[in-house]
Amino acid sequence: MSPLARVVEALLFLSPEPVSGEALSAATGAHQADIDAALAQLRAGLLGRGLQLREVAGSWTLVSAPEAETAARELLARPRSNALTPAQAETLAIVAYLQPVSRPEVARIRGVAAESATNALVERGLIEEAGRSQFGAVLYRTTTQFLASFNLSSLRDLPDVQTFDPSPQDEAALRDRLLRAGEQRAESLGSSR
Amino acid sequence: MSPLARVVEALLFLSPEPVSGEALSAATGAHQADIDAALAQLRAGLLGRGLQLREVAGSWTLVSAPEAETAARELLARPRSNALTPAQAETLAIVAYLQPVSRPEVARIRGVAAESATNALVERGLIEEAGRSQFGAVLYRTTTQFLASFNLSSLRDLPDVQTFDPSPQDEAALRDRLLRAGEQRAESLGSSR
Amino acid sequence: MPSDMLRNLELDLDVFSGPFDLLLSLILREELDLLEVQLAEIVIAYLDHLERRERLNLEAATEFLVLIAALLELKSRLMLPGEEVEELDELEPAQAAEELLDRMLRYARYQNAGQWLIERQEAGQQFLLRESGPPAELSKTAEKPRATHDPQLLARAVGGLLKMPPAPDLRHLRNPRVSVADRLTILRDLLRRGRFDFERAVAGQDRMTVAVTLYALLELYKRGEADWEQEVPFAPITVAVGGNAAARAVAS
Repeated sequence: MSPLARVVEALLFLSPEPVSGEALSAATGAHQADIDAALAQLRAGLLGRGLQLREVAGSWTLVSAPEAETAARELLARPRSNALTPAQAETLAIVAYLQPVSRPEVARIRGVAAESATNALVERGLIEEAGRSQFGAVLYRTTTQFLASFNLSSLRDLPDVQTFDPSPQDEAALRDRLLRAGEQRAESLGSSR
Repeated sequence: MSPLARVVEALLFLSPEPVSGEALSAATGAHQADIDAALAQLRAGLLGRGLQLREVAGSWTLVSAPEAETAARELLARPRSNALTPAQAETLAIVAYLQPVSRPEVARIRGVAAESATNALVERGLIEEAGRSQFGAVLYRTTTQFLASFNLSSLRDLPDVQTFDPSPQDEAALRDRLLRAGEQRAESLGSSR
Repeated sequence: MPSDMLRNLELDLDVFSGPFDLLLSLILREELDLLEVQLAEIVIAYLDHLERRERLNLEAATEFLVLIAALLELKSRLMLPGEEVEELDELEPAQAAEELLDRMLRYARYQNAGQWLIERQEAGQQFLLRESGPPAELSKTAEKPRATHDPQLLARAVGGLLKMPPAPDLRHLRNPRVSVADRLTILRDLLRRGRFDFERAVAGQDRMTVAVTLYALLELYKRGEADWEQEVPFAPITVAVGGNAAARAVAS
């Protein structure tokens, strides 16, 4: 491993937050291209080790390897965080794909108010305010911590949103049910008049 | 490197304190002799890397390699995550122009809770507590570090409020108008639900 | 105020856990959003409670019905904002179904995406970040105060808050046309003619009217003016003059 790769490894170890390529370059006095090469070397050097190199929102950080999770939670008494509730997960998905997005907009898509889900997500550090809409409503976006906790290096890692659309069969079944329900309703209204 | 050595490396990486052999043995379920062998392997594996294994009073820890020290000082002295979030900027502006001001008042003007923004600003040293209001709410004011960060010699140097009406320098008038705008914002949002 | 039994009904809902009367007062003070409360959960909790107590306290049961019906009415008004009902009502059934289908498909997309995020979060938890800061001897020099921000940022931020939002357009809003008083009058008219089928009171009416009429009927039951029966779930509901009707006739 080159001397520069070693210094980069030490810097990522010491820094409490992910470090950008520019910050690494400024701290070491090395050119960006050399930093890139050092990062590639570090990534290769960490294969088969207890640590991994990870990109988060264009910055770099070290994380522990998955096989150490059980022992680490045991040693550090750090339990897994609670799973998202369905309401939180839906709200987070809408913010992730449509950001920046306001709470009334989220409520319109979900069909129910989004207040407590939004607050919980802000509290968990997964979303944050991102300015205001023309009507003065607070807009929300996802945070770097969101990327880190969901093991995404950037928002581009989110799957194409269309992959989540119901299949044509499901859509047809839904359409059928709706139309039938509509007809029944029309009949019962007609007969009761 | 053996699977156990990898887990040990991850544990030492994650732990903020040196870890004893017994604690490593308890967390991994491995015998002391195997832990010793894993530590020896780890020490050898770290030769020529940016991290080193060190024994401190019978416990084990990872430290950065000495050759990274200059770059580390350079990196850590840089102000972290420079930019204020939109929520922080609004909250800081309200405190700067209306100080001393309480959190409920900030929330009323903004139309959303100001808790996490206020806490972040306190943590960044830009605002601080300044006694309590007659209703017992904590009041906030800006700090000298705030003046330095914004290159202001005193609060009198705060720029004129940029709005369609260029004359609101009187603080009481500004407070009034902010509150009125905040109420109207809350109303128009409420009715859009 | 609810009776002791209701006050002490312990609830454990998705968004709230505690006694029923606290839930009520939180909702009335708008500290808890009614839209997020699953009313069915409350009913189930109440039924469990009744089962444990064996004996049915009729007064408390009526009171519960009135309260839960009031909550249902409030919630249904919140869930069916006037404009959208209008919109859907004005559409042909086929168009309305298309519109509804579009909304459901759009929602299904994000529901599935949410499920994906839940799984992703599960997997992401395998990787842990180091949480300890750098050693003290290296961070002593951290965060020197220096001019890093443009003061105009503050002027822009506070100026933005002064902007008055455009006044909301209220033209599409109409007062709710269904009032409990009107429905009470209709029910009392029917009652004067004897027993009747609840369907008759709401024939051809929209859902809002049906809900408000049911609420009015609960009110009559509470005052003892009406009694009602339903043989099995979904069977016709028969309404008849209640035991207290004579008293009311005297009073009026």
